[in-house]
Amino acid sequence: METNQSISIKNLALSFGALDVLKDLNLDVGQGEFLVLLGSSGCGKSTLLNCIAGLLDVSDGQIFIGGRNVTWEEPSERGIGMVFQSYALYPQMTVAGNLSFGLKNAGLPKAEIEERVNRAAKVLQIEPLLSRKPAALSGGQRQRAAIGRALVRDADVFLFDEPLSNLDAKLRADLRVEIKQLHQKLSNTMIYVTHDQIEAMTLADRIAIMRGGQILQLASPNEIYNRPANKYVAEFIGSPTMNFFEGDIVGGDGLRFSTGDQFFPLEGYEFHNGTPVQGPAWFGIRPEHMVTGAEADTAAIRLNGSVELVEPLGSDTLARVAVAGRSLWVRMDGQALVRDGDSVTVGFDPARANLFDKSSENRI
Amino acid sequence: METNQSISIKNLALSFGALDVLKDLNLDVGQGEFLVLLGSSGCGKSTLLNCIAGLLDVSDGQIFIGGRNVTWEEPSERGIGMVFQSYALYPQMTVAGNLSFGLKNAGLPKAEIEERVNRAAKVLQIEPLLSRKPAALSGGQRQRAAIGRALVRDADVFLFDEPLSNLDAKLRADLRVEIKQLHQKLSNTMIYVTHDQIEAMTLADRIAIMRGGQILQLASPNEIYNRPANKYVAEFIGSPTMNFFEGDIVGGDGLRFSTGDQFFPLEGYEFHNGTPVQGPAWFGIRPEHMVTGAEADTAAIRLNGSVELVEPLGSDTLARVAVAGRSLWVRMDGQALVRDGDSVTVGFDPARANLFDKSSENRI
Amino acid sequence: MAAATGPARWHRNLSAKIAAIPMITTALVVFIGGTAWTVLYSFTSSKLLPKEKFVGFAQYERLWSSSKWLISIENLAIYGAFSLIFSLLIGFVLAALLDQKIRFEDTFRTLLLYPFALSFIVTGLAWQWILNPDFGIQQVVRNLGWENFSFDPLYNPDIVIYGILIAGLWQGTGLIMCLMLAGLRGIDEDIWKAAKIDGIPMWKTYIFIIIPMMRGIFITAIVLIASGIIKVYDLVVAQTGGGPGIASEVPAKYVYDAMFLSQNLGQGFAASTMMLLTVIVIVVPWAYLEFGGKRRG
Amino acid sequence: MGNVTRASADVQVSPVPQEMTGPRGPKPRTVLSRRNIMIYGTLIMVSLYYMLPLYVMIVTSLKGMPEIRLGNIFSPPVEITFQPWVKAWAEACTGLNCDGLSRGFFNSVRILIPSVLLSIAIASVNGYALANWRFKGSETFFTILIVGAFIPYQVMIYPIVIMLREVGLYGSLTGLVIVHTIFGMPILTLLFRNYFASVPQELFKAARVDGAGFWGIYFRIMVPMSLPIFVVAMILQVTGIWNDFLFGVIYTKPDLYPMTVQLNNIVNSTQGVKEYNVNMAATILTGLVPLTIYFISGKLFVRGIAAGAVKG
Amino acid sequence: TDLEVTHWWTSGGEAAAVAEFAKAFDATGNKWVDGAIAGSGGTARPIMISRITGGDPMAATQFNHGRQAEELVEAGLMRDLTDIAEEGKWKEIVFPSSLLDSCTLDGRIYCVPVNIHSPQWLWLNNSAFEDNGLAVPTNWDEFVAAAPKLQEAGIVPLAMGQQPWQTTLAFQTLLTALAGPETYTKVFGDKDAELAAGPELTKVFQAAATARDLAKDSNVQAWNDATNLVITGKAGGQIMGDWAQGEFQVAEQVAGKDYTCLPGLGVNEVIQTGGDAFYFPKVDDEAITKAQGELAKVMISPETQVAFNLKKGSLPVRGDVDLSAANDCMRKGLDILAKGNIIPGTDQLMSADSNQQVNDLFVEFFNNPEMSAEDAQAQFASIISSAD
Ligand SMILES: Nc1ncnc2c1ncn2[C@@H]1O[C@H](COP(=O)(O)OP(=O)(O)OP(=O)(O)O)[C@@H](O)[C@H]1O
Ligand SMILES: Nc1ncnc2c1ncn2[C@@H]1O[C@H](COP(=O)(O)OP(=O)(O)OP(=O)(O)O)[C@@H](O)[C@H]1O
Ligand SMILES: [Mg+2]
Ligand SMILES: [Mg+2]
Repeated sequence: METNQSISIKNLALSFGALDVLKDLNLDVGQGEFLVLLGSSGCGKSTLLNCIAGLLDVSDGQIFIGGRNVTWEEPSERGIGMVFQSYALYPQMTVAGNLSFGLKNAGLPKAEIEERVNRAAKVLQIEPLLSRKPAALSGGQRQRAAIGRALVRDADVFLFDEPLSNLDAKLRADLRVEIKQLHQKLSNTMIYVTHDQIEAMTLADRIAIMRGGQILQLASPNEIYNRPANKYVAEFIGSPTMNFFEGDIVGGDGLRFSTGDQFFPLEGYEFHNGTPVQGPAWFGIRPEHMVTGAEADTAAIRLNGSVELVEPLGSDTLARVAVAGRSLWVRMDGQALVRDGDSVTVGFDPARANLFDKSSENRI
Repeated sequence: METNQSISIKNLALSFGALDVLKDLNLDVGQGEFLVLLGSSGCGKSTLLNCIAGLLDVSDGQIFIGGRNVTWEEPSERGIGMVFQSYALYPQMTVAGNLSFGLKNAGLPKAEIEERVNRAAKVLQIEPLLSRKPAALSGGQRQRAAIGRALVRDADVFLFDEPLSNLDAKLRADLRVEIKQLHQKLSNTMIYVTHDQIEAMTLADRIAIMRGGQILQLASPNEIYNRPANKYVAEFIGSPTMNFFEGDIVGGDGLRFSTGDQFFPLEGYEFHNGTPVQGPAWFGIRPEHMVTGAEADTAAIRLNGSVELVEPLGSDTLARVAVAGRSLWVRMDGQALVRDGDSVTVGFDPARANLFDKSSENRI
Repeated sequence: MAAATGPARWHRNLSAKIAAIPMITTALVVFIGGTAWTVLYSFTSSKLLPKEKFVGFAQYERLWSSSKWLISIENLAIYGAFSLIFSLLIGFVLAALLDQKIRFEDTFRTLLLYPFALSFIVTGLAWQWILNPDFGIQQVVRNLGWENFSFDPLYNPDIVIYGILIAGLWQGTGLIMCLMLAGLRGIDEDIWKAAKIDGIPMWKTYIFIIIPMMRGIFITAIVLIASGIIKVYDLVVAQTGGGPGIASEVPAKYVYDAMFLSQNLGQGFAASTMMLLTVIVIVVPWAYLEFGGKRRG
Repeated sequence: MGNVTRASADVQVSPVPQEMTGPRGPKPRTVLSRRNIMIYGTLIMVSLYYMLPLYVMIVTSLKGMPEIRLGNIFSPPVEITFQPWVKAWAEACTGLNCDGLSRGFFNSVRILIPSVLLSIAIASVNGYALANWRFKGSETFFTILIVGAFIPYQVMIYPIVIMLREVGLYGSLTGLVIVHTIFGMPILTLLFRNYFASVPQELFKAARVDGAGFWGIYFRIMVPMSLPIFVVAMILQVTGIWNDFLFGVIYTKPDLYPMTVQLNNIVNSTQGVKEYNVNMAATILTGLVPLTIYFISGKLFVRGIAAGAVKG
Repeated sequence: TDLEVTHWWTSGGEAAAVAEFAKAFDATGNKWVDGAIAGSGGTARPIMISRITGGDPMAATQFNHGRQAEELVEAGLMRDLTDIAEEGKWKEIVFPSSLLDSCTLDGRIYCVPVNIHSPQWLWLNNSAFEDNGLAVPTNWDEFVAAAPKLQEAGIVPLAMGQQPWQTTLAFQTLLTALAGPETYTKVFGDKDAELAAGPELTKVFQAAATARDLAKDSNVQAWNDATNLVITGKAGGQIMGDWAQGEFQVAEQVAGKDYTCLPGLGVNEVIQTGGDAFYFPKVDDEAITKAQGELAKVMISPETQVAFNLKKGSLPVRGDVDLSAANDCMRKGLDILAKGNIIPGTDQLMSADSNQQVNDLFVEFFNNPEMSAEDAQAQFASIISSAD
C-alpha cells in the first residue's frame, strides 16, 4: 500500500441475495481527503459506506484503512466515526451521554472522556447543549451532536451518510460550511454521501459519481462540472440541467456539429485526449454558459428563440427559451426583465460545450 | 366585500390551548392570484392554510372565499382543493379512485365524474397511471396524482402545503415548472406554503413572509427580494444570506453610512417613502450584488479583504471574504479561480443596498 | 356579515359524539355505574340477593380478618410481580432472539405464540397434568433413576403459586413477545449501526439504548399483563382450585367464592371494592398522564 | 489539502498481487458459530418447552386408557386410537346428553360471529373517534375504559345481570353479544386508537376536503387501510370469546351454551375413571378454531401489533 | 312441554340417576331438557342464581337441601308447591319428615326433596388390607392402627380430595363419630361456641390431625378421583358420603366383598338428613307451570324414588318404598334410618356463608401441616360463635 492512501478498496463486491449492489469497485482515498459520493437513489452509496464501516459483510474484495486490511474487522476497531441521516442519537441519553457512551464502553479513563467530550463540544459549539436530551434539540443541533459523537472517537476516517438531508435549506447551508471548516481544522479523511449537488460541489476534494454500484467518474468538483466524463454525469450535475442537442460531428472546414438545419462551429472545443472525432454525438451546454442580450451578439454560436417560461430567483432569472422546437434553459441576471413570449437571442461559446459520443455516451 | 378578492381573511386568530399560533391576521388574495406563504418552521403557515380549508376551527375572525363568509362551513363546502406534503393519497384506492372520491361524495353523476377525472389526468399527464395504486407510483407521480385530486374538484381556490418538499431536487424543479404552467392554464387562486425560497420566488405573484403567526411583508417576489420591508425578511430571503454592516447613517455632505472606520456614500439609495433618515442602522448588501476583480475597481464602495472560504458551486463560486474583522459572502463566477487566503477587493453599489432602522429593524 | 362567533359548539363533531355513545354508555353505565353499585352494596349485609341492609364497615372488617383474603392478596402480589417481570423479560429476550434475522422465524414465532390461543381451562388442565407428581415430570424423572427427585409445585403450599405462574407464563409470554418483536422492528436501523460503530456490545445496546426507546410498547404490554394479573381466576381454578388448602387463593376467586359459594354478596362486594380501589389508585393517575392531558396531531 | 491524490478519471487501479494477501471477501462464518448455537439453541429449547403441553395433550389423546394408566405421559402412543377424539366430539356425556362437543360447537359459532363483529365494529369506531375526532371529555371516557380493563369479570357479573334484566336482554344471544362487546372494548379501543393515531393526519384532512364525513372517512378511508389491526382485533376477540366459559354459561341458557361448557363438563365430570385421553382430545378440539386462525394469520398479527401498539 | 332442568350431577353414577328422572318425566308426555353443569355446586349455583334473578329462569333446578335457596324463596322467585304437596300428602309420605321442613317457609312448601345423603361413611378397599396381612378395619381406631403397615406397602392410608367441602365433610364425620350426634347438633345447630372450644372437640381435632397425616400423600382434587384411588387399591380408605357408592358400582365392585363401608366410621352410626331438592322458579308460561307440577309429582313418586336412589347410591325420601334391590351398604343406611338415628345436615343448620367459613378453615387445616389442632379449634370456635 502506498502510505498516503487512507482508504483503499479493492475489487469490492456486495450482493443482497441475487441483487448485486456493488460490483468490482475500486477506490483509493488519500490521507485527509474529502471524498463525496454522489449518485441517484439506490445506486449503492450507503451500501458502500456501510461496507467501509464494517456494518455490512462484503461478498468479495478487500478494504484497507490506513494501510491495514480491515475487511474482517469489527466496526469499532476500524478507527472510523460515522454520522447518519436520521442522526441516530440515543434518545434517552443527554448529548454528553451520547458522546461519551462509546468511550465509556471502550474503558477510557473518566478524565480523558470528559476532556474529549468537551473538546468536541467546543469545536461544534454545543457546549450549552451537553446536558439536554436529543428530543429537546432542533434538527441542526441534533446533527451537530451526532457529528460530535463521531468526533470524540478520534477516528482517522469520518463517514457521513446524507447528514444534512433532513434539515431545511438555511440550516443545511450553515452546517455545510461548518463541516467544511471542521475538515480544514481536523484534516482527517472524510467520505460523505449526499444527493445534493451543492453539498458535493462545495465540500469535496473529489467527487465520485456512482451509478448502479459502480463509480462513473472520480474527479475534482471542477473537473466533474466542466469536463463530465459522460452524458449521465453531465446531466446529473448542474441545475437547471445541461441543455442537449442531438446531431453529428461533421468535418469540412473545421469540425462542426450539425443538428437539424444548424451547424455549430467547434473551434476552441478541447477534445478528450486531444483527438478530434467525427460521428453521431450529443452537444451539451449549461444554462449558465448561455448568454443573452448584448453579449449574445458577439458569441460564436447564436440562436433565436422566444421565452416560454420565466423563473425569477431573485439573484438570477431562469428562462426557458423555445429554439427551433427545442426548449433550452438559460440563466440570466436577477435583474433581467424578460417575460413570456419575448423573443431573445441566446449565444454560447463552443469552448464551454460538452460533446458525448452517441452510442457510448462518453465524452469526446 | 370587493368582488375581485378571492379570499379575504379578517382578524383571524387561532390558539392551541395557551399557545397563540395566529394573531389578528388579515390577508386578501385576489382572484387568480398565486400567493406563496413563506416562513420558518413553526411560524403558522400550515395552521393558516388549515384555517382557510376549514380543517381547524378558528378562535376568532372571519374567512371569506369568493365573497362568501365560510368561517363555519365544512371543508368540502368551501370550494377549495388541497394538496399535501405527504401526498395523502388514499392508499387502497387507485389513482382514478383517489381523484373521484370527492366527486362521488358530492353525488355527481358518473359520466361527469369520469369526464372530470379524465380531464385532470390529461392536464397532469397521468392518464396511464389512473388504474395504479399509489404504492406503485414514484414520488413525482404521487404528487401529480395528489394535485389531480384537487384539480377535479373544480375549486376556485387551491391550497398547497409544501407539496414538493418530499421530492428530490431535480423532480422538485420539474414539478415547480408544471405547477406554474398549471396556474397559467387554470388561473384560479392558489395559496402555496413552502420553505423553499426558490419555489417562492419562481411561483408567486405575491409572497407573504410570515413570522410568529403574523404576516411581515406581503409583496411581489421582486419587491421582497429587492426591497425587503425589514431586516428579518431581508435575512430570510436569499442564499447565501445578505451581508450586514452595523453602523449609523450620518449627514454631512450627502448622507453616508458609517461603520467602524469606514464610510459608505449613500448616493443612489432609494429611501423608503423617499425620506432620508439619520441614526443607527443596518446596512445590508446581497452576495450577488458584490463584485470583485476589475468590476470592483469601478464600484462606488470598495473594501479590501482576504478570502476565508471558497464554495465552488460549478455555476457560481461563493467566497467568504474577511473584511475588517467581518465575514462577507460574495458570489463570483463559476470559473473564478480564488483560493483561501487570496486577497481580493470587493465592491458594491449603494443603490443595491438595504438600510434598516436599528431598533425597529424596518426598512428606511 | 355574520358574527365572529360560530354556531353552538355541541353540534360540531356531532357524528363522533353519536358514534361514541356505546363507549360512553359502557364507560358510564357499566364501568362507573357497576362500580358504584358494587361499592354501595359492599356496605350491606346482602347474602344471596342484593338488599339494602346497611351494616357500615362490617364486611370490610371481616374481609381483613380473613386469612383467605390475606393469602389471596399475598398471592396476587407474588404472582403479579413475577408474572410482570418474567413476562416482560422472557417476552423481550425471545423477541430479541427472533429479531436476529434468523431462519424459520415464522415457525418459532408461531410455536411461541400458540398457547395464547388456548383458554385458561385448557392451560390449567395441561399443566396440572404435567406437574402432577404421580405421573408428570416428577415421575418421569424418577423413572429415569433419580428416585429422590421432587417437583410437585401444585401440591406444595409453599410454592404452589409458582406452579401456577409456570402455566400463566407459558400461556401469556407469546403475546408479549409479539409486542416486543413489533417494537424492535420499529427501531431505526441506524441506531444499531451507531452502536456498533461505538463498539457497544449487543447486550448493552439492548439494555441502555433499545429498551428505553420502546417505552410505548412496554406500556401496552404492561397494561395487557397487569389487567390479566388482576383478573387471574380461571387458571387457578383449573389448576388447583385454590389449593392445596387455601395456598393458591387469589382475590378474584375470593370475590367469586364469597358471592356464589358463601352466598355472601356483601362480602364479595367488599372484596371487589378493595380490588377496584387498588386498581384505581394505581391506574387512574397513570392512565390520565398517559392518555389524558396531551393532544396529538 | 496538499497531499490529496489527484487520480485520473480512470479509477480502475489494477490490484498489485502483494495486496491480495490478508483477509478478502466475506468474513468466514461457520454455521455452528457460538452466536448461532446460542440463538438457535435457546430458541429450540424454549420451543420444546412451549410444545411440551401440546405434545402431551396430543400423545395422550391418541392413547387408550390402559396405556395411559401405565404412567409415562411423555411416551408416544404404542397403539394409536382415535376413539378418544370420536368420543370427545360426539359421544362424551354431560348429564344426559351424550353428544360430546359437537353440541356446543355450533352454539360457539353462533356466539362467536356476532360477538366478534360487533365488538370490533364498536371498538374500531371508538378508536377512530378518539384518534381523529376528539371532543370534550373523550379522553376521560377513554381513561375510564382503560381502568375498566382491570376490573375482574367476576365483580361485574351481578351488576350486568341486573342491567341485562332491566333492558330485557337477559338470557338472549343479543345479551351475550353485548357482554362480550363491553368486556372486549377497553383493550380493543386502545389498539384501534393507537393505530388510527398513527395514520397520517393529512390523509384524514384530505378526506374532509373531499367532503367525506365521519362515517365516510371511517368506511372508505380508515377501514380499508387498517387490515392488520383488524386482524389483531379479530384474533384477540376470537380467542377470548371462543374460550369464554363464564359469560356463555351465565348470560345464556342451555340451548345456547358454548362449546367450553361441554368442555368443562367433560373435563370436570368423571364417569368412574378420568378419561384423560378424552379430556385431552376435547381440549385440543376446543382450541382448534383459535389455533387455526393463529396459524393462518400469524404474520399479519405481528404487523398489526406493530402498528397498533407501538405508539403508547 | 319441554322443561329445562339444571343440576350438577355429572359423574357416572349421578348421570345414571338423573336419567331415571328424565325417563319417568318423559313418560308423562313432557320432555326433560337436561341442563347439567359440571364442577360441583360451586360452579353451577352462580349460574342458576343468575338465571333466576336475571328473569330468565329454568323450569326446575337442583339445590342442596337447606338454606341455599332461602332468599330466592323470600324474594318470591320460587313457585309455591303447597297445593301439590297437599294433594300428594307429602307430609305423610316423606320420611324422615324433617326433610320437608327445610323446604318449608312460613308454612308453605317450595321444594321437592329427592334423596337423603349421608356423608358420614368410611369406605375401605378390602384387598388393600388383606393383601398386606391386615384385617379389614371395622372402625376408625382400627383403621388408624393399620395405617403404618399400608404406608410401608406404598399405599396411601386415607384418600382425600382437595375440594373444601370434602375436608369439612371429613371433619364433620369425625365429629359425629367421635363426639356423638348430640355434640354435633349443639355445635352446628345451637352454635355452642363454648362446646366448640371444649375438650370434647379437642379430641376430634386431634383425630382430624391424624387423618391429615394419613392423607398427606393423596394428590387428587375431585372426590371421585379419591374414590378411584380406593377402588384401584392405591389408597386404603376414604371418608366420603354414600354417593361414593355409585362409583364403586360403576366400577363393578361388590359391597362387602371388594369393599367395605362403615357408616359413622363404625363408631356412631347416624345419617344426616341432608340431600338434594328440586325447586321450581316462578314462570309466566301456563304450560310450563303445569309441567312443573307434573315433574314434582314424578320426582317423589315411589317408582322414581327407587330407580333414582338405586343409581345414585342415596336413600329415598319416603319410607314406603320397596328397596329389595339395595345392596349391602345401602341396607346399612336404611337400617340406621329406620332406627331414627338422624341428624340434620349443616346446610340446614347454618347459612351458606358460615358453612363456607367452616370449609375454608378445614381446607386450610387439612392442607397445612403446620396448623396445629389447637389453632384450628380456636378458629373453629370463633366461627361458630359468629355463625348464623
Ligand atoms: N438490506 C438490504 N437488503 C436487500 N437490498 C438492499 C438492502 N439494502 C439496500 N438494498 C438495495 O441495494 C441498493 C442500494 O441501496 P443503498 O441504500 O446503498 O442506496 P443509496 O445509494 O444509499 O440510495 P439513497 O440515496 O436512497 O440512500 C438498492 O437497490 C436497495 O434497494
Ligand atoms: N394540533 C396542535 N396542537 C398544538 N400546537 C400545534 C398544533 N399544530 C401546530 N401547533 C403549533 O403551532 C405552531 C404553528 O404550526 P404550523 O404547523 O402552522 O407551522 P408551520 O409554519 O406549518 O411549520 P412547518 O414549516 O414546520 O410546517 C407550531 O408552534 C406548532 O408547534
Ligand atoms: Mg442511502
Ligand atoms: Mg407546516
